[in-house]
Amino acid sequence: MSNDIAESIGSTQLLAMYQRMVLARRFEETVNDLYMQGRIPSTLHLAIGQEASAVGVLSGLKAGDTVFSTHRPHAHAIAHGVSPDAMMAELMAKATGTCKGKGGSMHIGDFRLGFVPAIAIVGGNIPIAAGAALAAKLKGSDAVTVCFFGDGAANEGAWHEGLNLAAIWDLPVVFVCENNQYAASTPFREAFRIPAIADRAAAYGMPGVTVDGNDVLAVYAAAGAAIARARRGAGPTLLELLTYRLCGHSRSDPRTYRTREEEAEWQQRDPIPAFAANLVSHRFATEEQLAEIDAEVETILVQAIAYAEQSPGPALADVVYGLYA
Amino acid sequence: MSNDIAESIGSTQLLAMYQRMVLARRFEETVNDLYMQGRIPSTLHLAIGQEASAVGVLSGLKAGDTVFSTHRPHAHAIAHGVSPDAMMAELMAKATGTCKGKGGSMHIGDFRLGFVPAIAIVGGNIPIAAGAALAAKLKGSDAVTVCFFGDGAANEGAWHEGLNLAAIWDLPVVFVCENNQYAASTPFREAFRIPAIADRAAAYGMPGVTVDGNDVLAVYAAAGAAIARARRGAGPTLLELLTYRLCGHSRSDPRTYRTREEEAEWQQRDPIPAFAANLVSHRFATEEQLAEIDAEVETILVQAIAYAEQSPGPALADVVYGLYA
Amino acid sequence: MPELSIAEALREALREELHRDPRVFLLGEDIGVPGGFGGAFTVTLGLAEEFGRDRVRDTPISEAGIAGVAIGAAICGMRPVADVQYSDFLFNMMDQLVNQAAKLRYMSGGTLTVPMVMRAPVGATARGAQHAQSPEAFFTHVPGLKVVAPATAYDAKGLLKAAIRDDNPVLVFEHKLLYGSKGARSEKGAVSPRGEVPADDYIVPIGQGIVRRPGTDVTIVASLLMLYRALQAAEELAADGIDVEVIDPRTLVPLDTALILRSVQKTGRLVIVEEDNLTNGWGAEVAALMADDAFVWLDAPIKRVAAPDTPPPFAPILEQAYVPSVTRIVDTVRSIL
Amino acid sequence: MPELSIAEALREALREELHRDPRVFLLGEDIGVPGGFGGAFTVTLGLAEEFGRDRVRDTPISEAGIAGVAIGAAICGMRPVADVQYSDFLFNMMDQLVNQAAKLRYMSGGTLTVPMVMRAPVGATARGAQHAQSPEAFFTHVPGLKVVAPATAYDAKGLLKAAIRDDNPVLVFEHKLLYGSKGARSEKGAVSPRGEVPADDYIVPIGQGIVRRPGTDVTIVASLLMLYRALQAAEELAADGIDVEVIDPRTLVPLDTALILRSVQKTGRLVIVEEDNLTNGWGAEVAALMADDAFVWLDAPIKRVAAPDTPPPFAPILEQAYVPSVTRIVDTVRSIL
Ligand SMILES: Cc1ncc(C[n+]2csc(CCOP(=O)(O)OP(=O)(O)O)c2C)c(N)n1
Ligand SMILES: Cc1ncc(C[n+]2csc(CCOP(=O)(O)OP(=O)(O)O)c2C)c(N)n1
Ligand SMILES: [Mg+2]
Ligand SMILES: [Mg+2]
Repeated sequence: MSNDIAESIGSTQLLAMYQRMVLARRFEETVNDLYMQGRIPSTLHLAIGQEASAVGVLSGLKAGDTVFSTHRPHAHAIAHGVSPDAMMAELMAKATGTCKGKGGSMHIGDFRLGFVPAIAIVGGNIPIAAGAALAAKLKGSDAVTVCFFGDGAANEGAWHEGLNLAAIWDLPVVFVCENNQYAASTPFREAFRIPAIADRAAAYGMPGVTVDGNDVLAVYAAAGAAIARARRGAGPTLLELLTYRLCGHSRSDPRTYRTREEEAEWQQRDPIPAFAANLVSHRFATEEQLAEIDAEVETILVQAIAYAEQSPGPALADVVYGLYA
Repeated sequence: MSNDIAESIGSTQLLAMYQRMVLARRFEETVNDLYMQGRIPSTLHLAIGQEASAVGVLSGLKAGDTVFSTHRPHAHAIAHGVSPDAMMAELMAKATGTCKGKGGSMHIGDFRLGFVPAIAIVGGNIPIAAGAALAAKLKGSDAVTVCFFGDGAANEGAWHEGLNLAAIWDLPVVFVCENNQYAASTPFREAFRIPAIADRAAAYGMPGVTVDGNDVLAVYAAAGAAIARARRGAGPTLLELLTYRLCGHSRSDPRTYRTREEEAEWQQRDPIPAFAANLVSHRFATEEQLAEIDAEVETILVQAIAYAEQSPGPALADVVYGLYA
Repeated sequence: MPELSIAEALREALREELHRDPRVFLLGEDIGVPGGFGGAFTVTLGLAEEFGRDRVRDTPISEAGIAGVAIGAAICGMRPVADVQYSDFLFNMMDQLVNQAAKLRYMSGGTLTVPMVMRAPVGATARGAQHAQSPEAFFTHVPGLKVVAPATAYDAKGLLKAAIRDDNPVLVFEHKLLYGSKGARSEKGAVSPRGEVPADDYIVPIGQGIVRRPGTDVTIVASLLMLYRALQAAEELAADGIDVEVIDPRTLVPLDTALILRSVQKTGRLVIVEEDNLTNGWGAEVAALMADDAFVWLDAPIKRVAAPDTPPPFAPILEQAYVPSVTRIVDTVRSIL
Repeated sequence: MPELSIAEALREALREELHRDPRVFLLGEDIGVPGGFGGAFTVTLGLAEEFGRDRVRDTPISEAGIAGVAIGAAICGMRPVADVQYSDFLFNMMDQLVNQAAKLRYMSGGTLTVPMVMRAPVGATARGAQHAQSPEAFFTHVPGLKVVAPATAYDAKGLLKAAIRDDNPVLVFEHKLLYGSKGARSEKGAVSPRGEVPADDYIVPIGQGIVRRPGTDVTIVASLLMLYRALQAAEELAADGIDVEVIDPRTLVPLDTALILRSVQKTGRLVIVEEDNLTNGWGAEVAALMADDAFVWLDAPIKRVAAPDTPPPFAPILEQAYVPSVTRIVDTVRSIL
């Protein structure tokens, strides 16, 4: 752990970051259980193992900033402070969900917090994020837009168009590639002929940075620099976070396209125990404090499930409601 | 003029190249006149000033290769040996045209010669060219695909997707960017934050080369290397040819978005007189030989006009014919 | 009141809205370059000089980017008006329009709005297969979008203003032969209606059709260029004592179904004219609606006049055979009398 | 004869065509990765192992690229079969399909052919707005494409083979709830018909509909999942002595208009059921055709049963209200008796 960064963040926020990481992890493990029990319908794309990237990036934002996510949005939403109650309700298709039950897992969001309902068309969020950043610029605000996407998204046409527009207009946006080595079953090396996605930034005249996406402080630092750059009007950054999902692509994925050895290697790099150990060894927190947070997270989840289960489902008439403004 | 290249090409082909350049130029000047006289309908995108790139690239192909063009296809087609008669007939909307009058200026082509009817959706030809190259590869042939596009096309999503596919599959295709400094009225520097489009090749792990597109021999050499690379199975190249259209974007363009000084500068770099002077000064040709070619070109054009004008128009019933195979 | 062409009326609408509302801005290819075209059809000419290139923003050739930027800016409080050089290029931004612009509000549980406008010129003008389509029907099938198609200068200004003020994504289809382009930009077959356009602020509400010519024998529904052909056909038929009612829907989504229904109740006969391919055009929807709602009043088969099911051909002679003509409309009306 | 699911029947068609014709190859996202999924719905499972990864070719997430590559390979003599994970992503390749694949032959004066197949799963399965559409109607409006929609295992194999051998671009729409997915991949509400499928070579000709249930009182036209709901509705109505004829068009372009017309001539009543949004669905075209051709035989208004004009909602309870149900079909039929 780079102690300088940790010092600059300070115990209170470090613990808040730890809390969000654990909450994201446990939220997803919990919804996975609920899914297996048939209490959540549809499918789920979990980000287990990728919490450091979500929390590291989003901890550097401030009110008024805008966040774009993907088909794998739970960790982003938790990291950004979206209500676990409303998220759980959405997953359970309740009227009290973040999208009133109209969105589901792939469209989780809370626009009051600047978290745009997640966009599940791979790459589709990229030019929209550029547009959000343009709005800030045109309004003369210093708001920053952060846009998450996976390695797979970087081969979509919309990605190319969006990055170029952001570059030529110096838009205040940070493009965050969570390179978890696979797009569904497709290995990164089969879809790219280059060693790092950040290398593509040069094609737009934009800085590109690759960092260890499982080191929450490294992420925080790199994202912080990119966010600051955007906020001061110096333009966009392409930030590549190397990470790994410690779970299947979606609910029906037996993960037979990758080796158990590879998974075990990455399991060793699980960002949460690593962060916990470092917090303790560098005395930013005690074991007891962390245990307390862990316990608190369980309470939040029990509450979220209760909230969601007690919530009413949408009324049938809601089908045709909420389309046009 | 790099004498080595010229030597390796030899007088006969050098003169053939000169002929194609002059024919392309005079063909376009002629159709422009016909257009002004109302003898050609629709609109025209002329490539006057860009002949060195068309001829330099296409002189390096062999039978069985495939060519993709754009909304500005006349020079490419002439350079590839498409019949001026059939081209003129197409422009005049005759049944004997390259597309039987169904295509028009923007879709000129002759697939029997491997020249795919030009695709006028900017960037739309790129992934299709990758597919043509994939066909060659799957068939085990050594055919090469050449795909032309303008600077503006490099900001289309399809461009990005097509280049990446060609790169990861080592496809035998040469992507030729005719960077004529403008996309319609939009200056290159407003649409890109990078000095050269060839720099984008690195984003795909593909070689990128920028050359003087008005020097037909430099083009020939660079394209030849890229074609050879493709033919031996080593994969695609992004070739950027710096050039300039010495005419408007289309018929109704007053060119007020650029300065007369800039135009004058480029006029001085007109590829045809430069090539002619060099051919003579290096004794690959005599003034008389060139004059003979110039005269021959006029005959070809007179003949093309006559052919086109004497050709019948399409029958009304043709509207519904030729859609499904 | 000044007489304006449609291009001028559109420009006036943009200018007034840019003045009125700082959230409004324009974006598109070649719309504001100094010394440039003012868009492919001059609609934005002079606006960059007046409002600056930040608010009249040239883009690279990146249609998905243009649409995406419009969506993102719209949800974050701006009112973008995007210019598509030819409506054929809408297909390059189709995901952004169909999956994003139209759905973001609904799928977020109504928690955001997407107030954006996409202006797109339609119509065949001897440009061949990729620059001549009239793709309105691809968008009438997309819930969440609104679709307007102004055929007069008055409507052009009023509908564009209404579109800009609407809190939903609105596609404005404009016809190349109605703009009133002049000189080097003029096109064969142009109709270029000029009309009185109030210099002050007004809107034409989205969703209201209009009877362009009252009649009692047959109802014709037609928009854009086809409206003028239908009116001409009505004149020819009037000479034979056939009294045609011509309806301009002006808005295709939401469609003024009530207006069409009232007309068909009166005439008992319906002909729909559209410039695009017959199969699954928006005319099919009008026919389907009336084959249900107006069934008891119908005295004759519902007829559609449309382009045949092929791409637009280049040759002017073929294009003329392709785009519905006055003669075809007249003959079709006669066939159901 | 072996009984197969639709996924198995499609796989058999692909396998046989890959064997038969060296020009055939498959491409798409996640279709051949070793240890992978065999496409989102297992259709290509095992084929990469059998035919190699050159002919069962995984692509990056690049839909325009996939379509473009298919087109380019097709015009140069190959027979690509592309896999679209969800039909919602067809919008990402719309320019390639509408402006290129469908038009290249016509605009070149018929000098080339584009023999390619695009397979795309449709249908709502609680995935929300961007993974649940049934976008057939966007493509029935594109001259130059053919559109098929097999609802049985027999048709799936036969139509896919016909599509691969066709010299034109063919879109094959498959329904997620008809594949026969099992285990972790099974979905609530799946119908998963199994059926006898000849182990040897046969095709189902493109353009031929079929009467799935003969009847005399009302004609229902329905495809894919809606076919099964229509058949169930017919059973319910039969209990009340109402004799419904159910037609499965199987091909939407070219549509077997004659078959539908003959049926309506007999029954005088027509109901069209489709899963997608009402406005400008392909059902509108069927209605419009019959409101013209069958006018004199019609005894009642033509009715359409379709999804309301909104994006697909996520909540299963809303989705059930959204997708046409057996009850809605029954009620609609009763309303015109
Ligand atoms: C345009 C589009 N194509 C395909 C898909 C189907 N799909 C959903 S997630 C996914 C893989 C995405 O990979 P990546 O971008 O690396 O993100 P990750 O899933 O690894 O987080 C695919 C192919 C989609 N949703 N959108
Ligand atoms: C997808 C698409 N967008 C826009 C256009 C309209 N258009 C035709 S040519 C052109 C400029 C192209 O510039 P460039 O690629 O540099 O080629 P050049 O015209 O300079 O040869 C534009 C914008 C188009 N044909 N296709
Ligand atoms: Mg990934
Ligand atoms: Mg250019």
